[in-house]
Amino acid sequence: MAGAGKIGVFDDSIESGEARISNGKAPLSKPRASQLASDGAVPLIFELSSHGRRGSDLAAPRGAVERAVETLGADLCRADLEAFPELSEPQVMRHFLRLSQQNFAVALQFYPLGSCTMKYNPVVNDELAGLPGFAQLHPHTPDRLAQGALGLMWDLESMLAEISGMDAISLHPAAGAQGEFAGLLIARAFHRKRGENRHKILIPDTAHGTNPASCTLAGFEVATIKSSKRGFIEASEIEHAVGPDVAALMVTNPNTLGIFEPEIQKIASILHAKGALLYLDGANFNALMGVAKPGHMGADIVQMNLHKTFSTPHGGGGPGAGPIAVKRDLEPFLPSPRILKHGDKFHFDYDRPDSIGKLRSFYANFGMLVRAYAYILALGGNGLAEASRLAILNANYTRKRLEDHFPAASAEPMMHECVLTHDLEKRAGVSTLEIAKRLLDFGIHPPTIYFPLVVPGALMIEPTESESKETIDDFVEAMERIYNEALGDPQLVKRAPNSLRLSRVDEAEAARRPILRWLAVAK
Amino acid sequence: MAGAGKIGVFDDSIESGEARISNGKAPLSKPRASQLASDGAVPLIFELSSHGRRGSDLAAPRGAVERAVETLGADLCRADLEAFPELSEPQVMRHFLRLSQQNFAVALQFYPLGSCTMKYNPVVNDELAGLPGFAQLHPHTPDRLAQGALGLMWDLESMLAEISGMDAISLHPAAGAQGEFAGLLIARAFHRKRGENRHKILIPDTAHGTNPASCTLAGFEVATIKSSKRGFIEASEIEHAVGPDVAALMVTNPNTLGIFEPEIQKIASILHAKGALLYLDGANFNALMGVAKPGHMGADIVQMNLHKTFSTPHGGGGPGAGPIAVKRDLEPFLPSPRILKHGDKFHFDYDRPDSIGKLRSFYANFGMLVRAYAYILALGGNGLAEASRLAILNANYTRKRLEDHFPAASAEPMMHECVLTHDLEKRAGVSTLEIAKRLLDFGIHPPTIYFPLVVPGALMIEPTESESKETIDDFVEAMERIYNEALGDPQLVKRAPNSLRLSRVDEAEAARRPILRWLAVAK
Amino acid sequence: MRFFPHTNDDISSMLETIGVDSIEVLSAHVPADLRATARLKLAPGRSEAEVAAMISSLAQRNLGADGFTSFLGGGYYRHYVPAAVRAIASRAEFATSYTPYQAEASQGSLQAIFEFQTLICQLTGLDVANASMYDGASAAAEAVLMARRMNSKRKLVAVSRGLWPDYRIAIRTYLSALKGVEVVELPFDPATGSTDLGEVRRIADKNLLCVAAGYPNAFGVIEPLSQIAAVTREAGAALISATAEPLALALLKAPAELGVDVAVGEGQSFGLQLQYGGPGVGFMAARSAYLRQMPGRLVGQTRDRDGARAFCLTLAAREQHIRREKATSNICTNHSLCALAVCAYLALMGRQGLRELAAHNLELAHATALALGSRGLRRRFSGAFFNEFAVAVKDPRSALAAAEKNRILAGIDLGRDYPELCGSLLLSVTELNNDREITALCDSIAEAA
Amino acid sequence: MRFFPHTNDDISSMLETIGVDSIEVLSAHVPADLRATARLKLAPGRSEAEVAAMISSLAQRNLGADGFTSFLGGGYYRHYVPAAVRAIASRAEFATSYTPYQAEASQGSLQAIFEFQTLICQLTGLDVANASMYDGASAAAEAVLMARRMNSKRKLVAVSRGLWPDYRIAIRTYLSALKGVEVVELPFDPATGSTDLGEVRRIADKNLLCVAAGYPNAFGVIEPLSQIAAVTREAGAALISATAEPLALALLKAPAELGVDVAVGEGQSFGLQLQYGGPGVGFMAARSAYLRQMPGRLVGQTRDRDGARAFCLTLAAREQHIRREKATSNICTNHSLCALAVCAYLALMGRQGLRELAAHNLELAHATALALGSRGLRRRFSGAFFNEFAVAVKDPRSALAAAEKNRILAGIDLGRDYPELCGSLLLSVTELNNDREITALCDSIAEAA
Ligand SMILES: Cc1ncc(COP(=O)(O)O)c(C=O)c1O
Ligand SMILES: Cc1ncc(COP(=O)(O)O)c(C=O)c1O
Repeated sequence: MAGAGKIGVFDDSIESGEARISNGKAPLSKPRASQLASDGAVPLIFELSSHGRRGSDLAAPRGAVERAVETLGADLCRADLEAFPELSEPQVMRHFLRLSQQNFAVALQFYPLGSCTMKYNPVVNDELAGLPGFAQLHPHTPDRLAQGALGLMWDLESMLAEISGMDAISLHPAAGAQGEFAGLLIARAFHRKRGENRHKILIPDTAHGTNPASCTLAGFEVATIKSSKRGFIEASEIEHAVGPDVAALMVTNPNTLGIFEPEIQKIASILHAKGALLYLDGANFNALMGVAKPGHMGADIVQMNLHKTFSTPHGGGGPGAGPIAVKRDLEPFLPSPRILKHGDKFHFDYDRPDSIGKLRSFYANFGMLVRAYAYILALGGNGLAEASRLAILNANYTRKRLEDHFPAASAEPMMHECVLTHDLEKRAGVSTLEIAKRLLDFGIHPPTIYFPLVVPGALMIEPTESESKETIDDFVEAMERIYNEALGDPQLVKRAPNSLRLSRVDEAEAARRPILRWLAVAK
Repeated sequence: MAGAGKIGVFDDSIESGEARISNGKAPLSKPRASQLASDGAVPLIFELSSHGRRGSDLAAPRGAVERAVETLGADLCRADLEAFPELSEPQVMRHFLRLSQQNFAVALQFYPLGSCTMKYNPVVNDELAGLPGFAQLHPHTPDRLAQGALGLMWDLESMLAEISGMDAISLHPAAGAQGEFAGLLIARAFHRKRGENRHKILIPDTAHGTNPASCTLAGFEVATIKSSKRGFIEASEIEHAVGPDVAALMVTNPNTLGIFEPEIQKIASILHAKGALLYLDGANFNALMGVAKPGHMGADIVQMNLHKTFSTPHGGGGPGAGPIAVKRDLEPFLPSPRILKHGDKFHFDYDRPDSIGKLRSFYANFGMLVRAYAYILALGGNGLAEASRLAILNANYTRKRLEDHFPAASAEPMMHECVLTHDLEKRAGVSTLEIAKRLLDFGIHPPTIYFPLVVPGALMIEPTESESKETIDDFVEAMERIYNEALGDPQLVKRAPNSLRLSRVDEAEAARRPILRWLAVAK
Repeated sequence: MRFFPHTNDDISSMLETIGVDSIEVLSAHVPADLRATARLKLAPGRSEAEVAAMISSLAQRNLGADGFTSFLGGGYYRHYVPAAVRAIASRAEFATSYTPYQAEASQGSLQAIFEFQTLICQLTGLDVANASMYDGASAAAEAVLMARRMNSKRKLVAVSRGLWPDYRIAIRTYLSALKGVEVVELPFDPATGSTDLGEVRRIADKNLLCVAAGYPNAFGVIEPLSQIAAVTREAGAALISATAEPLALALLKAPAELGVDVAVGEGQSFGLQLQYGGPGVGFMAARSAYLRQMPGRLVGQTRDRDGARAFCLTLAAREQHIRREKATSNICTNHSLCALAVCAYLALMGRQGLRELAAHNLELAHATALALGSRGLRRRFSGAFFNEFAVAVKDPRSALAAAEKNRILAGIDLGRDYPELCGSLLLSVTELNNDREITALCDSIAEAA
Repeated sequence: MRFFPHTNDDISSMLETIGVDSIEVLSAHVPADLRATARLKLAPGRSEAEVAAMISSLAQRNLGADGFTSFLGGGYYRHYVPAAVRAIASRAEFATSYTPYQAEASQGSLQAIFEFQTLICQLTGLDVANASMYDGASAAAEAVLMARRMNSKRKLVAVSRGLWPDYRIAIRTYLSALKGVEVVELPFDPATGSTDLGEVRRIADKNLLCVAAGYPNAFGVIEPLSQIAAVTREAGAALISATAEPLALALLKAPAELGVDVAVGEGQSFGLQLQYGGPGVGFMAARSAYLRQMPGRLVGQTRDRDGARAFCLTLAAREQHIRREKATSNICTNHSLCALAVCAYLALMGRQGLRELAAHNLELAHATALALGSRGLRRRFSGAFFNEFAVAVKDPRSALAAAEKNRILAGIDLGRDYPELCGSLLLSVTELNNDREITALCDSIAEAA
């Protein structure tokens, strides 16, 4: 129940055993784990546990546990699942439903988290992924009996190839970062195959953290390329930086400033001329559909984040899917297996001698693929292009409306997101973090902050095409109001959030004295 | 998002066009329909509407509307669906999801609404009712092709017969009140068939409002029976009241005070001896399973509310289902059709010359029947009896724990619910309604209040078996705290709720100047 | 048992607090003979997996819309239900709350119903709509009762024979106990399929309480309501329209425009699954004069103490829990969640979408009628129709059987409920049917005929 | 398009504000040749009904668990998923949020993950668990990388051949780019099916970084981890256990008890559908010494400014968005929602239920092994097993084909991945199998063999 405030609530200070005074009202006499607290505080499942409760009834014959222990022998067996939760089903449901209401989410709130493409997730896609023919399909099912799933994936690969302008796709990677890793291993294998030992990857200073981290994992050294003052990479810089030790340039386009790399084609030519590859991080694909294809830009390798552009829900942090797309000459190195079509039949092909191998079990995060496929079918070619057009419109409108208070970090045109900055730190000692927290009071999830690193106090705003003009107008008004508050009443901003169940969470304390699991308190 | 308070929120005073000052913070400059308000205020779909938006794409060929109008002729057709909402799908989802968080519900809150049996509703039952074989089954499907559905209903009828101790069941009525109506028409038809014209129904003063209302609808006069001071009907009273004009006594057992009618069998004998029937309102069946069967009490007619005892979700007010159970000699009068079994095949039998007819389309609220059936299968005979046992335990525990502050309305034993009263009106001028509103601040849905009418300031509490001891203890503590608040700080109670998005809603104003629909405001 | 949170320790300590030894003591006052015979002879409890398996196997013994091509209508209509409607209606906050007595804690349900009431007013053109009835048939019966409360001296209720059989029976059943009211059936014009206007005129006098007719009616025919209204208005009687396929209202003139006083109907078409006939949802709208005689709940807009817009149940003085035997109706639990689903469906379809969907239905149905015509099978009635119509066939049974062999449910044999219409099939064609199915249908029937 | 809220008026007025004539102008700086060739040659958009029909028909072209009886395991296990788990994991608030960077607005996800971390610690007996990995195989690979960070001078990674092929390949792939690390495979004892202890001893020296073994392993055999641990401890190497069927941990000794340093595995068994292999969820737990080398996210408990308990992401200094090329891992998006589903599943199963379920699985699997034995089909290995085991058959292909004719998927031909094990089938038996199915399975295989 939203809107529940702090008056008359049950106290939630179970763990400390100390009664806490909430808003001047007397706390309960004996603090305990309550599933009622009107302010939304939720005890841990362990605190709700009581010995002998159960949330499941099983058809297991009586005495099965004792017999099992006898079968295996006591020295293989544990005595108990000590301190494991014991709740009834109604309590479990209430627990998680109450917890759910403690989240902001794009289905309910504006969530312009830059670089994350928090667009609308059609619920029908979840339903379709849950069809028994998919949900109950075992990964070891013979290909013959999984033609629908194989066909769907084959079709999705073709669509992604068309969208990206690339030649071959593997749906294998579990997320964008795993796609990057796969892509970099492919680059490595490619050069190796040609007898070259290139150990360096060029990465612009605006890159997402996963890019350098993936390079390390793939055994490369990272050489950072400084973006120009205008916010993009200059071909001259690359010309200069590419040597025979450079395996690839890894670039996000549009980059994390929201800027389309204007010299990308020239850069690709330079790289190719020097035997290096162009890796394009496709996490920002939401700007590109119907606008420009990475394949045409000269990209050799692209990973695509289906949980961004292709609308699979973000799940509080995942799961996603990060298909990898390559040009023809890199195809042999794709993860194994690949899906092949013979006549109208599909099968997995494991005969891939040059493949980099596998990064995970089985083929792919199939459940997410069904959703992305449904999304592409629903929008079609025209709809995908329209999505990018409207995403670009929304970002540019936001940028324009906010320019007086929060100017863009670069004067360049921006695409589907805009990176803004501000002078409030200087003028009022109010930080970007505090602005972000204050946005929560307006019911808005903050943008990505302090990223890209090259922009001081960055606010990276990606409204996506799913949001209405009205919502953006509201957001603009909130931002303007915060700007004025920061000047007039900075404490209001600095102590934000003021209206959620929790006040500012002490992250420093969490790191200083890590408590990473619940532990039973001696009673 | 729960816990959102009132600071920094968007203003919601759209309709008045006037900016409202919320908690001392400046409102937005131009109030408008915002889907962001952090306090949970939600504009109407009509206010979110904008011309040309759509939330559905249809395969309808272009120009279909114009052609349809031409086909039918303009004078049969309307020009438009003026002022009908125009929203995109993301907006519709956000609208209803945000609205949902404005509700208390038993899945999330303690909801001891007396007489309503707000027990846990297993989600699996909703899933099962949604299976394509049920959800997409058309009511005109030939019996031959609907054997699963017919078999399920036949089985459910047998189970309800066993549970109630009655001989024959019809699942036809849509809710308890329609079941009452059906039952009374059956009583009427029964007497008619025997050539008797009995036009009176005896109803105790504790009866639920639907009882007398159903009597009127069924053409009967209501004669009210006064309950004894102890809170039940005395056989002597009935002896006295039953004349040749009395068709039946309509009694709820346990009655609405939670008291098992101790003389019910004697009363049944008296009625039967005088040619009258015993109608038992089975809305309180949650007390009876494994404890006593209405059929054995002498009941001739019983309606059972599947949305109470048998756990079909209440849906914010419905739908429910109100099967009607009768003794053998009343069977011919049941609604038509009935389900018959021949060999292992089921069919609808329409050859029911004495039937009272139909009260609704088709046979029954089948979707609810699937849920009730799943519930009965899950609990089994032992589980149903345990449900009643624990419901009785919870109610008696609640009564006992509260007795010092909120004494029971009667000294008699109570079953699955307890009716309490209090002296706060007298001692502090605090009403039952105000206590109820204050409970909301504790995250608790109030009990039924001011019912039964015979108890001044009644609080009718039905915890159901789904609630834990801990939850009841929390409830007790909240009630005690409110009691003390009422004496110490009565304004705190009288101005409640203090912590929800809305303060006390002005119901008098709603009735004085009814606004029952949205109307477009001239722009 | 997984639904019960009580541990043995909980039970002991609770019993101790109460001061009894066992739970049985708490019901020991129930007569011993009743207790002794109360054991439930039902199978023991089952795991969720077992229950799911049992019920799934029953579901598989029916024919969902999947297995067969269907042209069944007759009061319940096959339409695509967007997933968003299900997602919304299955929100636990909506599904597991009850009647919103406590307004402050029920704004979600209340506002949705306020929106539903508005949508029904918009579709019908009438002034006020209630929060829902059980279904179309009981709503029709309640409408007649309401008309009677408005005009209790009149005795004659005229029900068009072109109303669905279930609606006519429900009206008769609801009225069966009321003294002095007579229900007569208005015949339909055998050529057009609409209510016989001459007959309406014939019975229209000071004794006429109301006329109830379908819009479209049970044969899919669009009744010329304005002509009936002219007669009822003249006679001072009420005109009640009943609509089982409210999608038609997206294209057809609103009942109010045609002179209807009370419009009722079934909302199932708007986002509710077929579910073998229930739960659907009844709607009822009326001119404002009827407001205080309306059955059922009404949600009104008001303010909280601080002036914020709020919604609450209102005008409860009409209802059973206040008025008891003098209430306008006995309805208590209604079909709120279904009304909420309808609201979500209509919000998604929207102003343009709903009209396009209606037009698409009409176009498909008319194409079907044409295709049957070209195979020599003629429409039974000449009246204008929306997405449902009757076709004359020699032997309906063998036509149905032939179609069933091709896995087609070709329609309803009208002769079952209308002996005078034996030799007619009632077909409903919706957006769930495509050209291929329509051709297959026509071929199957034509072959058999 | 139904997902786009923009009206034409909105677009015009937004363009006017921006000061451009058309949306195209906003991307006009993109090189013209790229724009000219960017058109997407895909079919036009479709209604929801069309998409649903297309995808449903693809789903029907697979074999869900419904149609067939299945004994497939091999890393992914068939278990009943309670409806409550689905209902919880599909809550829009959980499903449509992202990584909980803003703690105040993400307490729901954060607390659930904190509970998940605790449950994984309880199951494994280890001190600290992370917020999730992609899956079991990548978690195993990351565990080896973590072991290396702890002890970067050692070069030899020993992977039991009794680990699932995908796990072994993933480890090799993850390590393929790292200089100076050698991966060797530890053979299994052909009699018991568990890792060859002699071989472990043989390679155990100062160069040994870690040993990774399955628990149970890819043949269903319960590895004698404590014996391996004795060797690794002595050698100063780490022992990594990998568990693809974590249900076994409800009965078996916790890895930590046996001396395991890092326990990883696949959580799919705990409430996630099979989904043709993903998404599942990887888990990773370790001794506290590993804390600062853990990959992935960690949720910690803290307080808000007013002292109320709160949760937040913590120790982010390990992660890519802070440490970039020096991060412990490149993982960003993980499998949070799956971890939440696991948490809900385990909360429902509970302390007793999970053990009973495990015992039931074991009992069924052992009964199957016995029944096969009584038909002359012997287990391939003698090692103790939980719910999966290998059986020796003459011709696995014809055994599988015979079973398939009876609509049974009898298992996995081990010879495909282990040439040395040709003539063996791997069978997994769970609570979704019943006695009747087991008999049918045994009959089918015995007949063919
Ligand atoms: C630009 C960019 N690259 C890569 C990634 C990594 O993708 P994932 O989180 O799916 O691993 C992200 C998103 O997090 C991103 O924004
Ligand atoms: C005692 C009693 N009788 C009858 C009813 C009427 O049942 P329904 O609301 O299903 O029409 C109720 C509940 O509302 C009730 O509590």
